[in-house]
Amino acid sequence: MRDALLTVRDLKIYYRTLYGYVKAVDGVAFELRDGEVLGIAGESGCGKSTLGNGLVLLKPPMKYVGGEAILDGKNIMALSQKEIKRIRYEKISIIPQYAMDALNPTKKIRQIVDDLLREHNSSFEEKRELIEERLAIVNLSKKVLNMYPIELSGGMKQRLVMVISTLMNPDVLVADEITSALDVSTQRSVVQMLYEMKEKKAMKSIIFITHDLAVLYQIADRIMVMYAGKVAEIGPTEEMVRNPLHPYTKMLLASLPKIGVRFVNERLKGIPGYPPNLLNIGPGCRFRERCPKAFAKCEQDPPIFDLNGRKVSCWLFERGDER
Amino acid sequence: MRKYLTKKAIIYLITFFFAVTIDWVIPRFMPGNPIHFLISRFATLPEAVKVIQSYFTQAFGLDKPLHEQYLNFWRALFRGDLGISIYLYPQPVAKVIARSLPYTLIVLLPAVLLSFAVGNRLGAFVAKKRKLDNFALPIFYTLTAAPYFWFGILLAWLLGVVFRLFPIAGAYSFAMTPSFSWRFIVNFLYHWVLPFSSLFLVMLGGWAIGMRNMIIYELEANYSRYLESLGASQSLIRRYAYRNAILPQVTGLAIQLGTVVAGSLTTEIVFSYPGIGYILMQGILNQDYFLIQGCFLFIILGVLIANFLIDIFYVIIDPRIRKSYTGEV
Amino acid sequence: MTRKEFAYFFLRNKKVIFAMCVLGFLTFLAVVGPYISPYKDPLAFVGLGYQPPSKQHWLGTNTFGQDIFTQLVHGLRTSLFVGLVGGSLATVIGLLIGFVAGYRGGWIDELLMMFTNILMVIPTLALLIIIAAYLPYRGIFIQSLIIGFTAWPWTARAVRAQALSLKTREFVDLARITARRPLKIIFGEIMPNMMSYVFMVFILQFGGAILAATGLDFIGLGPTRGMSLGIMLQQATLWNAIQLGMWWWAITPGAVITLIVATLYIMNTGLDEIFNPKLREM
Amino acid sequence: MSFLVVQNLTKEYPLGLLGKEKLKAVDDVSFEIERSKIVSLIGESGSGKTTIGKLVLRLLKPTSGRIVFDGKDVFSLRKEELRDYYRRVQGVFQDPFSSFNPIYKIDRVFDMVFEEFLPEVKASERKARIEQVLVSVGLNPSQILGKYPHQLSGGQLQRILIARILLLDVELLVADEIISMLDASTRVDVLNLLGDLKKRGMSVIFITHDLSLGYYISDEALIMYRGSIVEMGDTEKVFRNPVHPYTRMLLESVPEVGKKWDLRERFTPELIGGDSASCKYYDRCPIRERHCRTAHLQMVEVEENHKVLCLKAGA
Repeated sequence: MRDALLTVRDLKIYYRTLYGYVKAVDGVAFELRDGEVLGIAGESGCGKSTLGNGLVLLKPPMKYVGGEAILDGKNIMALSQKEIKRIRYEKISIIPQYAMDALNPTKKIRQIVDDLLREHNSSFEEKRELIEERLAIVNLSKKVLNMYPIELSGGMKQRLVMVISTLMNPDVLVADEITSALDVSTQRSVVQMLYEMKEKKAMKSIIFITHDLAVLYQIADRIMVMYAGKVAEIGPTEEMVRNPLHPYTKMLLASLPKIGVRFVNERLKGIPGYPPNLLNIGPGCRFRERCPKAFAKCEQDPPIFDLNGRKVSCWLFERGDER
Repeated sequence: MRKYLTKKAIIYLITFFFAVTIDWVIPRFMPGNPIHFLISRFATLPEAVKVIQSYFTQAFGLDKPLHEQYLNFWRALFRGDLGISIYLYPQPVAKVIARSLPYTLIVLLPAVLLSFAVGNRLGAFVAKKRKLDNFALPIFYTLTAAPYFWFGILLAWLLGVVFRLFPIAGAYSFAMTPSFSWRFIVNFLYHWVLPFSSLFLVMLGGWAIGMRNMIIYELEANYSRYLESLGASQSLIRRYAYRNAILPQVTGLAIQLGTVVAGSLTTEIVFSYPGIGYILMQGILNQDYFLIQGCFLFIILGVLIANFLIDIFYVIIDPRIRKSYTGEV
Repeated sequence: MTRKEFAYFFLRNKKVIFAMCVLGFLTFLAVVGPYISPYKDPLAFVGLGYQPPSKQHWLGTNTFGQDIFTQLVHGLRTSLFVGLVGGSLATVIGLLIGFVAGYRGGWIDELLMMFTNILMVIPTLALLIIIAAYLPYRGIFIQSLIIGFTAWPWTARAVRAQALSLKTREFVDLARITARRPLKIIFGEIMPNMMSYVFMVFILQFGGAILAATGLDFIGLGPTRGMSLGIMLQQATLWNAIQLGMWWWAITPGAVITLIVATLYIMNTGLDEIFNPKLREM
Repeated sequence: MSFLVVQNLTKEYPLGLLGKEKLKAVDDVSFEIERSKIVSLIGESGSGKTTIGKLVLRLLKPTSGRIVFDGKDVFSLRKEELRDYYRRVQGVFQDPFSSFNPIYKIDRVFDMVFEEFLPEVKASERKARIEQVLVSVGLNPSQILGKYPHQLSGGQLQRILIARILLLDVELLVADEIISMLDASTRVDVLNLLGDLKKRGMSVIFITHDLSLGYYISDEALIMYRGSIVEMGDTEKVFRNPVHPYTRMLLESVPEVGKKWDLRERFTPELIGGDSASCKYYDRCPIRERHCRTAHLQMVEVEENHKVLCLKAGA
């Protein structure tokens, strides 16, 4: 079992609002192993982006409430400004959801890269070959370096950000919804490029965040399904897809349209009801209103049960296997 | 990029044409036809009646058909002949204005440039901490809200009358004659301080507030967040944000120019500083319409040229315009 | 942003509350002032000249022995009037031209915007000087009109940007496929969304109009009859008030103008914070 | 006879300063729609599918071509004829939150329908009908009515817009990416609603970029690329036996649970070149030949109710 690069225990990140706390990430625990791609899936509002961004950059209105995230032996949630600056980019980096709009419009690409690298006492010259090599992977010509962001298409800017974010070969790379805004054809090429960069050691392991389980199936080694700020289930991709445990994962997989399934012959079923409002939310399993198998015990918070490596947070699995 | 500038140039030419037309139209078509009113009133003064009478008809060319009057007006304009000043008869208006132009520029230009530089730095600095922001903002608001000339009066009273630090009238003391001697220059600067600082402070407030809002906006932008996510220092992030926040301030400078010029004119009156504002005031008091119209044209011309220079400067510093012509008119 | 939320933030925003109090007091002063002042006519010679503020003359007298407080309250009334009329006129014109340019688009937009940019570049004061200089009789209503007609350009630009963004919103398309007549769409769907923005623009125009009027009055092109804060300043400068130490004649009117305009700006920022949360968290 | 016929529809937008260059958003598109059929318009961004939807709803004017509804050209309809057209042809848009005017309660979309189309219906009757249609789309009227748009979820808002359609006896619904903003769990239920509408005799133009959704719900599919239809026909045939290289490439890039991509092999379809060639897919096409650049293209019938715009299709 490869050792864990990043260990997260009972992490709590809330949003401060005028009406109280929105418990976006409420006691999440998982491990990211060396060289692994961990997919985080879940509907909008389940806390996956808050978790991803929270690990890298915690800014108001996000508030670190509790728990820890151990990277390189240190809890990166509680580090001083100076220390966290060193960790960011060198140890943990991010390809943000807003990647197409993440480059300063009034600076040449070369200038942005140079300024960024100087912040970590490196420079554009020092990493020139690496940059050119990585640009080739993402199918961008060297000429891009002398251009301004405004001269590039959205897709090109995103691929450029993929290169820039991994120039320091971070241990952990957070990829936050990098495929959602893309067309089908570019989606596959971006996933393939990310895979190739990992093969070429641009980063050790990846946290790949998306709502699209089908994309996760292609690239993730393990998948963590989140629901309403908590972990529902974590497990290897193949097993998760063939034999989902948590009722929510089951229903989510069942609701995915696939080429080959047609309305006329087989009617897919969605999940009735709506995710709960996380403002000052109380105890108990947060899926209980929508869960067909909910019973009395679900009123209390379900712990995360460990079934030989597969983790599931549901009272049905209190005694090892499903009741 | 060239397209952007030519389009701007066309706009300014049309604006100048529009302004000159207003300048020509207003005296002729205002209610109560002020020209006849003028002629009848001056006609009563026995000595000057003949000269002014013929001068007016000739100047306004009232006998000729309208379109001809209009063309003459333009021809005279290109010859630089803005007519003869009544108040400083027989000096031509163009000469009177030319003599007072340097005084206006000596106060106006440094005030605009310095207040722009200092104001923006201050605005960016204040946006750093909330405590600073709450303290400095009301001051900036008061500064930018104050009428230019009133702030001049306030400074003249405080620094001139109460503390007697600076003279509060004229560009140099009466005993002096303008020359490049050291003594004259010191005296000149001594008189220059109050008009300059009143303009400088009022403008400063405006730039500071503008920058404070702009930089908050830029610091919230995605590229700032991305830099911070990759461990960039606050100074780098602020440098980028400041660079982008200054751009709209430059366009703001172009738009503000009109009010800024107006402000300097009124401030000159407070200090009886012999610039264009002062002679414009004299023109109004003495109903010297030619002088008024001359000043009007000079001000418009000045503002248009300044605007065009700022546009050129803006294209140089903002690559977004240079790289793809999407600039709004 | 429901009404309830708006009220919630409105009542907690220090800037807006402060502004409302100050403006309320000044309007009260303008309305009641002339009645509570012992002297009725601002131009009447009611005492000895050069008197500093005292019990009889709350703000002292000027060179001619006219009561400064009476002049101030009458002047305040004029300035608020010009601000209101000039400001609302500029806002209405800017709203119309900006909206038509934004909503219609095409060559109309091109033409109107060119016209707006031309007027924007010309210094309004210079324009006002030319117009006012030739007006034989100048009342404060006429002054408000000419200020209103020359101050609308930047409102038009702001409103045009708003109209452009609202026009493409899908609820406008939904209204169009419900066979709503264009006028109903404009006033039923688009305009209400702009009201909060237009009110904020009006506040700035109100302040701008007062400053413009004061400028005009100061260079001698103010109303030929009646009293305004600008005229007080003009006379104070003409008669060397500060050289003779009469600060109460030269400083107070300007201070009142600055107070009005500064409060309006502060209110505008407060409203901006309410409507656009990014600034609120600053 | 199909009740909506689109003939050689073209829509161009001027580009650049003086609008010399032209962007062909929709380029000579023709298709027909029969009663109670769901036709899906599938294409990536910039393929012109949304523009066609807006043209059918008369929100845009075409540069050339006609849309014939019930024998009449839609763009020649005036006042009362247009009102009648909108009584029978309606639309639902992509962003539920932008489809509701934020300062009014959601009830207003219903009131507008009654005011414009059914003024004769009395107030009491209106409330009953509104509650009835809300229930039929799976919503609880008491939780919905009287609320502001930002107090409801995307899924609820989209269902309200579909309920609004049910107040009228709409024959053709243009659904433009109506589920792309919804979560997986509510997405399928809204799709099923469209299926139910079809059963009640309504036709639907389902506009989407997601092939599996198009496959799931539609009877016929039109694959669009940069303004033109490159492949059209019965959904089963188009998806089971794709002929046009673009359709094939799309089907290969759709991620599917249970079907793994080979990530080792490079996949770089994206090099958008100029469209000087007569076949727009020329610069990305793996099976292109020289004459594809110049020869004139038209639809080739590959099999019954399955046509392709490709010179090599016939071979």
